[in-house]
Amino acid sequence: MDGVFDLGGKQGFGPVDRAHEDEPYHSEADARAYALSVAARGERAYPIDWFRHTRENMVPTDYLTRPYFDQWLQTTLAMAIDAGDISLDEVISGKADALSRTPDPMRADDVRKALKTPVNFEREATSAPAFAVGDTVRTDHQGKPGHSRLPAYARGATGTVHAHRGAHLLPDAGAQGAHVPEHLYTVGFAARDLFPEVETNDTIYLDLWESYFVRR
Amino acid sequence: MDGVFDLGGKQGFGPVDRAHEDEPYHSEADARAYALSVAARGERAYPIDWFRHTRENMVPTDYLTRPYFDQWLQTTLAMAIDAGDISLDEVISGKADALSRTPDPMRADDVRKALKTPVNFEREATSAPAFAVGDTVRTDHQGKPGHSRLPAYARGATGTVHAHRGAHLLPDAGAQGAHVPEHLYTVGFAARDLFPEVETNDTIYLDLWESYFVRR
Amino acid sequence: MEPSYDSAKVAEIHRHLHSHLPSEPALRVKALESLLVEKGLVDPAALDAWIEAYTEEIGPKRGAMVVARAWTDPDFKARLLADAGAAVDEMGFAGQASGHLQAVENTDAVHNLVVCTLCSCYPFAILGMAPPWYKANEYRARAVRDPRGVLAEFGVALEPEIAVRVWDSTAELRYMVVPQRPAGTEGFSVEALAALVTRNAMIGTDRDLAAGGA
Amino acid sequence: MEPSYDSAKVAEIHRHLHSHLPSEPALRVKALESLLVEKGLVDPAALDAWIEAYTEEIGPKRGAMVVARAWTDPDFKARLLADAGAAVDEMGFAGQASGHLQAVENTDAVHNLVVCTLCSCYPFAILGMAPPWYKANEYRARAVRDPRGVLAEFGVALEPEIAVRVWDSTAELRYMVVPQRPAGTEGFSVEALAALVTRNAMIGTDRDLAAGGA
Repeated sequence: MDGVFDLGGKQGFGPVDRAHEDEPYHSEADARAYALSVAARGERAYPIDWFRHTRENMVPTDYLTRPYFDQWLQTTLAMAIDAGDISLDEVISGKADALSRTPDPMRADDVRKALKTPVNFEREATSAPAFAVGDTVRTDHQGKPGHSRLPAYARGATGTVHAHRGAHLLPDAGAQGAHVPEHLYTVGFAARDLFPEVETNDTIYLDLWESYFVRR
Repeated sequence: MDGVFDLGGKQGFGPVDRAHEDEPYHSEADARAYALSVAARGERAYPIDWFRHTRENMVPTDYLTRPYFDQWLQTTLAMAIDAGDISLDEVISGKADALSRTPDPMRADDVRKALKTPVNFEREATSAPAFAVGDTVRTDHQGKPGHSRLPAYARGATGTVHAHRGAHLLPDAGAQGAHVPEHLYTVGFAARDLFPEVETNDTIYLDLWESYFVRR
Repeated sequence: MEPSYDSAKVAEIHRHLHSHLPSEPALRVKALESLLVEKGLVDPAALDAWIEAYTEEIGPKRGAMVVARAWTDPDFKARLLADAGAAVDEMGFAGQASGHLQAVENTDAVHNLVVCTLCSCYPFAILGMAPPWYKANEYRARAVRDPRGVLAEFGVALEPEIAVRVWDSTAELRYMVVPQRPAGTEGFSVEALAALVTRNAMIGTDRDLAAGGA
Repeated sequence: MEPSYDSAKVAEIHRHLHSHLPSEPALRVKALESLLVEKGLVDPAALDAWIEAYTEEIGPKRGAMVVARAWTDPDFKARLLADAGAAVDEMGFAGQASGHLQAVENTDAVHNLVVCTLCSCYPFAILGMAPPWYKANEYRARAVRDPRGVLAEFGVALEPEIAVRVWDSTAELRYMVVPQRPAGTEGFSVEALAALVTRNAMIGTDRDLAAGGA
């Protein structure tokens, strides 16, 4: 999917604003929005890739202007409405339909457990890796129709495999509810091969799945 | 330049809103913003490409949210400040410095003349055209550092020359104050070669300058 | 004075304007009008001339006259399709953005749609002010990627066999669509025919014109 | 119930939410909290647990402890650079987004900078909540294209000979930078060293740590 969320390399943005950088939350509303978003997502069937893709489908100007956790909260809400866990009417009216209470939210103990439990996205490979460290690879010149993780700035670009990370769940499939392991590589691109005005020898590293490359 | 203004093919945008479609201006403010913008630009040294590029350099969220002619007006103002025709202090304070009045604005007669006078951007070619009608051409996979007219959705793409339009002023140079004629072609691209989900046989035509293509 | 041609400089000016100008468009334009007039950068009479031109004189009726003449005068149609800028000049309609006009013709097998994805280029001299939707993010983003979806929203249901040609005007070339003459209009005068031609048909978001008028 | 996995459907839901929810963030979150609690989708005690975890327990002090240990324990450093997820687990810091952690080391010749251009992926378990600038459009847009310009805004003036490596975390791999140990800290305790490590140094927007503390 191509959209305004794909911000890497986009020009016209001004200085970085460092306000509130030393507080975990920059406002009480920010903290509540974060907590609501993660508590409502909890153990439910809202996979991370579907969460990211649902956020990508937000009204573009909302994506670029609304506070970060406010966007998370709206995204969680959109997923809950989509899955039928709450209705749009309930959200608009602000009144829960008493006949349809959701029985089993995440509890404080579940939170404490989640906070100590890293999620593992590596899976057993179902094929041999097509590329090895040191190989030259070229990315596809276009994006994918749905959720995907090849930023526009690195399309049609040539880089070098820096590391093979084993097979990881492909986000493109995850955003469609499927679990598909695919080889994941960290690829280094010369910055001057990505951006026409660059004159340094700097390198940009991206973690990219095998299907994002053109077979040579 | 890569920026939010390059909207072609970006996803996540909703239905087209047809409000006010049958009125020349959708509000009095809209009409005044238009007129102020073109009247202040007038005969002055604000070339069209510099105008477009100055608009592209607007705060990205302003670009996506502010009314169209309001953007023109802000762009004209930014060009006037840049050229020293008015100062930022004057704009912020709302008070003109009496000592620096600009003597010669566009008059109503100039407007009536401009409204009957098409501008010609064709110039004598300084080289033979590299491509002919029917040729297969491939566009550069990246944009240019400054103002340019190869949209992101058509980069690294292969198309067919539909027409050679002669040599026209290159916008990339125009936005830097230079007048450089370059061969201009209308190129047809199969929609399915531009966007991964397309299944139709539709064609997208773009007017592209010779330097936007990779020599094969 | 001369522009700097410095992107970073104008970007910074824009950030200042973003912070300091009134956010509300009507307040903003009012404040700037007073200032620009006081400064001598604009003449109030010129403002009125610009607004009136596109309110009273220049508008899609011009394009409709061009189309109606093309329907009734095969020689003119040939000239229009070969060099639309010269053809509209012939009719006295030369003006803003008509210098490199291209006319593209709908047929039973082809539908044309015009957009400008990089800004909002439009043939002002023959169609007047562009409708707000033409300048909107939604149309600019979607017309090239999902032209049939956009057309459906405008009530144009295209059969799959009809090829869509989208013209994204990235140069100073501007495009107008010559729609098909509706059946049942044999013997209509040029004026009566022109009354059937909608502005949207000349952009391509309308297709089947009605003999009874739009 | 199950997600539809239908992009167009969630996009339409977002448009409804855009139109119907209060625009002001504080009002919006208040309205939604009441509703989600009433509906039984969230437990108020779980909300408090989430907020407190990142206020009290989890934060950049964890990452600083990891860095300080790496400075003083060569075996740990080797394990950290080989498998940072396992190394932080060893210290009891495994948690959100630490499963595929990668540690990248600054040297005299190399400076590392971390960004996520597609969303805002961040190693929560060892750095806590990401600072607002890390999630902002400006940083996401500019860190890959103009890393030296961004670093200069953070007060890091890099000589041209120092190579910049930007890590754009597009997968579930998360990155932390291991900054260089400052001179003059020989004999410092691990705790004293950890107090010198800034959060920004572990993202890469800080480079030269001071022996006297940040």
